[in-house]
Amino acid sequence: MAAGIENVKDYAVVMRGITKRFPNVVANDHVDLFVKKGEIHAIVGENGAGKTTLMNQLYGLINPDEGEIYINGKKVNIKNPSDAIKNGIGMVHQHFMLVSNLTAVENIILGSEPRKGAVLDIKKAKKEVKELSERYGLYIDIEAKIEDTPVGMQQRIEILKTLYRGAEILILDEPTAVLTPQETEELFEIMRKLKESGKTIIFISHKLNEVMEITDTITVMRLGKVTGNLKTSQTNPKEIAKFMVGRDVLLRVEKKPKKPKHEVLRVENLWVKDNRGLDAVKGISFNVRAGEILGIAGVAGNGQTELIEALTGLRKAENGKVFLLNDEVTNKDARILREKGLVHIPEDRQKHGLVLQFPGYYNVILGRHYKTPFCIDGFLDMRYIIDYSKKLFEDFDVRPKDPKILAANLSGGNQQKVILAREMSSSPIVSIFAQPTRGLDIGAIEYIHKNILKLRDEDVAIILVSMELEEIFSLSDRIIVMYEGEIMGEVMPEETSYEEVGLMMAGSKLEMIRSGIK
Amino acid sequence: MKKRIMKINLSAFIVPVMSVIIALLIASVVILLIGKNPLIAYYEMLKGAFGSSQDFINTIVKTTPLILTGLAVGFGFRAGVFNIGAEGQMSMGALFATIAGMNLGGFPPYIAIPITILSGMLMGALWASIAGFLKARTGAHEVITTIMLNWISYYLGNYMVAGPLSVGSGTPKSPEIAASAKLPVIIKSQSIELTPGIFIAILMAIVIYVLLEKTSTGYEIKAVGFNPYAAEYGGISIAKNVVLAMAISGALAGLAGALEVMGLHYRYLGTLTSGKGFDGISISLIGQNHPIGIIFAALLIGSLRTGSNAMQFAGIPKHIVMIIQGIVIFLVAADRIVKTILTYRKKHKAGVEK
Amino acid sequence: MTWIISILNIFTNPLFYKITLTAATPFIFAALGGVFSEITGVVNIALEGIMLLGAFVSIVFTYLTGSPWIGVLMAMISGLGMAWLHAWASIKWYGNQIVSGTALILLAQGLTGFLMEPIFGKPGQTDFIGRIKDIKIPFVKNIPFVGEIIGELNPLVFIAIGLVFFSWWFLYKTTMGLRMRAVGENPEAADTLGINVYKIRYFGVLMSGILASLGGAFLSVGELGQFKELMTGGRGFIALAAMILGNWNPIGAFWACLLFGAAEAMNNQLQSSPILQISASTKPLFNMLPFIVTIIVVSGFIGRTRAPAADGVPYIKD
Amino acid sequence: MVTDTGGLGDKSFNDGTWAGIQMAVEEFGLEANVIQSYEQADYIPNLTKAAQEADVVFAVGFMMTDALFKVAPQFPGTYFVGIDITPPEGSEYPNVMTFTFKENEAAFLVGYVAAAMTKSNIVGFIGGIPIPPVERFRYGFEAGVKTYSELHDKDVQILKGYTMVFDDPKKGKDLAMSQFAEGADIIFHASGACGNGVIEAAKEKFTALAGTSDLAGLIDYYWKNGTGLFAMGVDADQDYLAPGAVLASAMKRVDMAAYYGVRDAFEGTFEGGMKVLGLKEKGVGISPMKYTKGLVPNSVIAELYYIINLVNEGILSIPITQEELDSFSVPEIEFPF
Ligand SMILES: Nc1ncnc2c1ncn2[C@@H]1O[C@H](COP(=O)(O)OP(=O)(O)OP(=O)(O)O)[C@@H](O)[C@H]1O
Ligand SMILES: Nc1ncnc2c1ncn2[C@@H]1O[C@H](COP(=O)(O)OP(=O)(O)OP(=O)(O)O)[C@@H](O)[C@H]1O
Ligand SMILES: [Mg+2]
Ligand SMILES: [Mg+2]
Repeated sequence: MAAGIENVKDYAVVMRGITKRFPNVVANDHVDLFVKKGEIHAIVGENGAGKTTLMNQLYGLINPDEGEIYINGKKVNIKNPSDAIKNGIGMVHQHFMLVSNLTAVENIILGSEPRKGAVLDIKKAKKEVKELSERYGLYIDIEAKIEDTPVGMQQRIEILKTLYRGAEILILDEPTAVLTPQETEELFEIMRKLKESGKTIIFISHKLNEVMEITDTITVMRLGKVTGNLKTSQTNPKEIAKFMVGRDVLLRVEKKPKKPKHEVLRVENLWVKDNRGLDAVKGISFNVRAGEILGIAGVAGNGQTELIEALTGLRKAENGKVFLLNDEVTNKDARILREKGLVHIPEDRQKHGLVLQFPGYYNVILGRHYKTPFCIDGFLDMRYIIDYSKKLFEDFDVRPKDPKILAANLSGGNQQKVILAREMSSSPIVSIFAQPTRGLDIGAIEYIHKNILKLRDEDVAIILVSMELEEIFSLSDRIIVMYEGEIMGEVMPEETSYEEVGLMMAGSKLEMIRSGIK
Repeated sequence: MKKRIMKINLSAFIVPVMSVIIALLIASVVILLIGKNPLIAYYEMLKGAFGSSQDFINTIVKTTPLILTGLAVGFGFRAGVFNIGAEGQMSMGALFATIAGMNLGGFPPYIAIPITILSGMLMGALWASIAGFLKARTGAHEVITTIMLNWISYYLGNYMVAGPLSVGSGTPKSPEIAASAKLPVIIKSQSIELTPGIFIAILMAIVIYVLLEKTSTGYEIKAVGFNPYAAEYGGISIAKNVVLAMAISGALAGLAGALEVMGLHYRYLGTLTSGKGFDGISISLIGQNHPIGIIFAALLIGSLRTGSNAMQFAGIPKHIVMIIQGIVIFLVAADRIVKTILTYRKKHKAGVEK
Repeated sequence: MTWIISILNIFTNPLFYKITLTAATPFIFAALGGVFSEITGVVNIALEGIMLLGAFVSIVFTYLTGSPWIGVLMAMISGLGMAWLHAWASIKWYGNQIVSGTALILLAQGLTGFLMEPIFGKPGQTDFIGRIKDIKIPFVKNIPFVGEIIGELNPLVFIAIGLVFFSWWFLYKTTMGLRMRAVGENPEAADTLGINVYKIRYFGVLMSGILASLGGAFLSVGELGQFKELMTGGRGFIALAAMILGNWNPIGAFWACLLFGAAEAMNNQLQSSPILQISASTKPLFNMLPFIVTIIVVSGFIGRTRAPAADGVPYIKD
Repeated sequence: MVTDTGGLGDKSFNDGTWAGIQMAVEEFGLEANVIQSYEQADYIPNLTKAAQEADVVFAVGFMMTDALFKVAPQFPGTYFVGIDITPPEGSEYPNVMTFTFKENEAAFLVGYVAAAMTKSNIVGFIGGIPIPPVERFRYGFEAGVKTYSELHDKDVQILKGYTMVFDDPKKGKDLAMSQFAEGADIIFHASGACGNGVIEAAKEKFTALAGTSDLAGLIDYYWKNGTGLFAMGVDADQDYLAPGAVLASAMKRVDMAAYYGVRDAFEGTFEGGMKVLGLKEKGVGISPMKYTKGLVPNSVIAELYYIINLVNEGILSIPITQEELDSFSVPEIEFPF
């Protein structure tokens, strides 16, 4: 650690003794960070360890209570993002900072617009952005509005935003959390290119294999403090995980052999349209049995979301049938499906999964709020609800354990646990998990994976939709792959490979792959 | 936990009270400028609002509809809809309560009164449901539709009393409602009468509180208001709850209209609402959308209004009260001016303790 | 049949379009004001109050100086003042924008009523103080149909139409406009790019004050030459609805205002039609026409409109 | 005096009553005070307050009818005067004197003038809310137009419209513009403050036509071209609001009524009951047409006086309801000149 102190000039970024206190927590406690010029530097740590907080201070979004920052050896005072931009710092935020009704190019130039007088010189802007995007291979549709742009492209737009401002130091806060493996690979290509052109990159991720693949050095944080400075070439995921969590972590879950039973859910020739009225699911059929995990792999935007919404009563199926224990439930509404034992851990936990302005105890009864024992003759039994939710918070290790806290004030991982607690405790028959571990730290992932397997062992039929191939492979008993609304093939995890599934995700049918035609 | 509740309530009171004090200070400058003595003016105002039993009754009579329109708007806010149409719903409620009340002469009060009340509530609910239905069905913004419905009810109401329903040669008014549909007078001082209307209003505040906090219906309405996506995911129908919320909101406004008819005017008049629906907006927000807070907010505005009439005897024009009311509400909007000072210390302390 | 003929008569009468324009003008000013404010994320329900004060102030200064244009200028300053109050409460102090707006309406109603006596020596309404003269456009005036519509109009009508296009250009073609739209949609994102969210919002709200006050000035010194208490008669709220109907876009709002103005003109023309045999007692019902038309349009044709995502949400930075 | 919600400054019955009271107060050396009402629900409290403080209480405006007859019996020692108020049928209150007006008689006169003066043979009527006083103005106006038309073989059409409000001048102006657009050249209004807009519309149109706005210019234009565009005022003498563009006003002398009220109370001759003031009592009438008299042919003026006489003598009765208007047939009037 002391290594850099004499020679701050070698470092693109030096943060020293950074302390930031929030009302309830010391988010950064005398944190030191040293990032060499031209390297890719990882910051890892559990949810809430203080990574984002640290970077927000580097970018001037919040100001430290104590500590100093040096950029390229010069002490700087970064009060706001403008200062950071002036110092050549660019940040891609954990939650994208894009204006959804503006176009890509408008988002990129916003705040540093080329102009003629007061007028926006949009021609020049487009030209500049095009050049920039070609130089780094960051291909985007510059005229498209963000709301019509897939996440992978949004990510590239975010990076272009920083490059457009001439950033030499790029902060990427969990950039891969929402990306598919392919997109992640593309991102890494770009990062390598940026590194070659001399840029410095700070990379935050919960995925240790990514950290191993792309970075040069690693800073590990835990509870607001730095617990380790590692050279990537001299460490391994197990060691990093231990620095992060303070104990040994299972990086791969133990899975009992499968014992699937009767068929629970059957989907026949299902057709679903997306928000724009285009066919998103095109005649899909499959089934799931009790005690089985069916993994659905696929690049985001290939109809998985629409499929799940149709299965859970949130979207109308245009055609086809869905059977639950041999009862037809096509286009039944969410309440009826829930009553029949279907539960759903939604993809977007804050939009669908929780009423953020409700306290925990209200959130854990969502969907069953009108039923005994929570509600008797239309009146909520508050005492019962609170006791019940306390127990649930205890059982599912939601932190803090107080169910009176608003859901909005829980961290992402704990929000996910609240949803999990609610859905798992309602004795499901079918359980649909959509991206259940997105953005969560390894400890939380471990916990959720264990619970999914526990459900399976309780003979629940499970559908798992995930973009993480690793997650799909380690949990699923069967895998189907979706591409442009169709199923490319069905495989057993032990009989296939990442390559094969990857090819299907890219649009090749299984028969074709196996028969050697690509 | 107990401590926290106390604190919250205290600060909820502090802001309006401070706002009133500041507003009175600012207004006193204005009063001085027209060469009057603000102390005398305020004394008259206070006396006018609470000085005698008659004044006090007047204040209560004025407060009653304000509680209900405040509840109406506040309930809408809790459900995520901005019901700017309480004015029209109140008017339609009054109109239909009148029509019912006119025709109930043959029935005893214990039948006539509830039916009249219910007709008012029902009509208010129906009128508001138009906006709720259009929002749920076509996505039409409720601010547009309720503003438009306000105007339609205005024209319809005035048309009715000038045309089909009009009686007498002088006044644009409907006939009186039947005696059995009038609310009984519980206190009478000369021609100033107090009816149980206020109790109905307070009762409704409690009913709304219970509905919102203790029932699954309230749970659903709030869930839809906060996050319609999550509500839908939880098997709660957005459309049904939007319509229901508008209907309940409208029923409250309609009740305000019905009570004005049954306890005060005994007939429909085109001008009967005179902005009370709009007052409901500020009252609900001063009362922090909380049914009990709304009662006090309504009392505040109600007493300012009664006081202002008396203040005219001290030669102060009625407009000064609108100015005072404007400043009070403005300061309640910008409540952080008061709150920041209070919470800044608290925050600081908490931060250090941790 | 007489109905069809008389409606056709109305549409072929150039004066119908002229009345449409003058009826729409106050809404146009105020709705543009609403757009400027809300596009940056601040709900401005105070339009009604700003208009009323604008109407009053422009008459006061016309009375004092004899020049209605000075009146208009002062009205704009008064609008700026009101808007500043709204901005101060809702941006600086994170106030509830709806409450602040309703407060300002009351304040405007109280102030204008209160100041009548001291300034004009009598309450209620002023005498005719004077108004802006209509302007004749030399050649246009002689074009048959068109000339009768726009050949001779109050200059404020032209200013209103000009401002529609200016606003569109400003919001969609300038850097400031881009920033305003960004701030109304995602203030955090704008903030991370070094844009001062507060300044932009102040600008939007202050502009809305200037614009809405012109709507008031149009009513008093533009159309009537006098002030009457509460003379805006709820037009600010209708403008608010027009802004939403127009999907928070200047051009959209313009069409919405024209629609409303046309429906109002239609109401007047139908009531005044010499060939329609309608008994006097049912004529009052025609006044509902603009409002019914609006409801039908919003629910039948327009449907869901989309507010700027951060509209009404104070931006709190810690 | 307690005003209705219109309040002082309405240039109508509130102002008129106040002026009458002032006149009496000065003459008899008394003191007067006014309470303006904020809304309908204020009437009872305000009248009660006033009764507690004053010897004579004025309730102004038909809106206060109910309130007045609720409060008055509580204060038998106080005199109440109701302006534009009709007592409930069959009631007797010895301490309440009410005044109403035969608006139809005043309107008849302006209707007669309008029909005489129109060149387009279309005249307009703009009402506020069609409440009885407004409608009485319309009945009289229509009858007046019809009478002149039949006596002089003119075919005059009447456009009728309502603003449905009393306090929105812009609405009045827009409606007037529509009537002008449909060919009317004289518009009579009974629409409170909306009428300001009607008058402004006439002024604007006439000014545009004549190319000048001053009185002399307008009159010159009329003489030269034989046409003009006019409004007709209501309640008070509104001719001065736009000299030359307001042809005449149908007046309602609330000030006289208020004056009588105070005088009777002061002199101890106060008598409860309803007083209906018409042409005969000089409670209503046509304005002296200070600016436009020169435009109206002498013959028309003479006929007007003859008609007033007929009304005063009870020979001519002017419709006061829709039914009377529908069955109104123009009497054979032989002018002696
Ligand atoms: N604005 C805030 N107010 C209060 N506490 C905050 C705020 N922002 C962050 N915190 C707290 O500071 C701590 C650090 O949060 P931070 O977001 O930096 O974690 P992180 O390491 O980025 O976690 P993750 O991996 O989940 O992104 C957390 O305990 C969080 O609850
Ligand atoms: N305004 C606030 N006031 C108090 N606490 C806050 C506030 N905003 C955030 N927090 C705290 O911040 C945390 C949530 O922040 P954040 O979503 O960054 O958590 P996280 O650990 O980073 O979760 P994620 O898994 O989504 O990355 C919670 O612990 C919450 O208590
Ligand atoms: Mg986080
Ligand atoms: Mg983070």
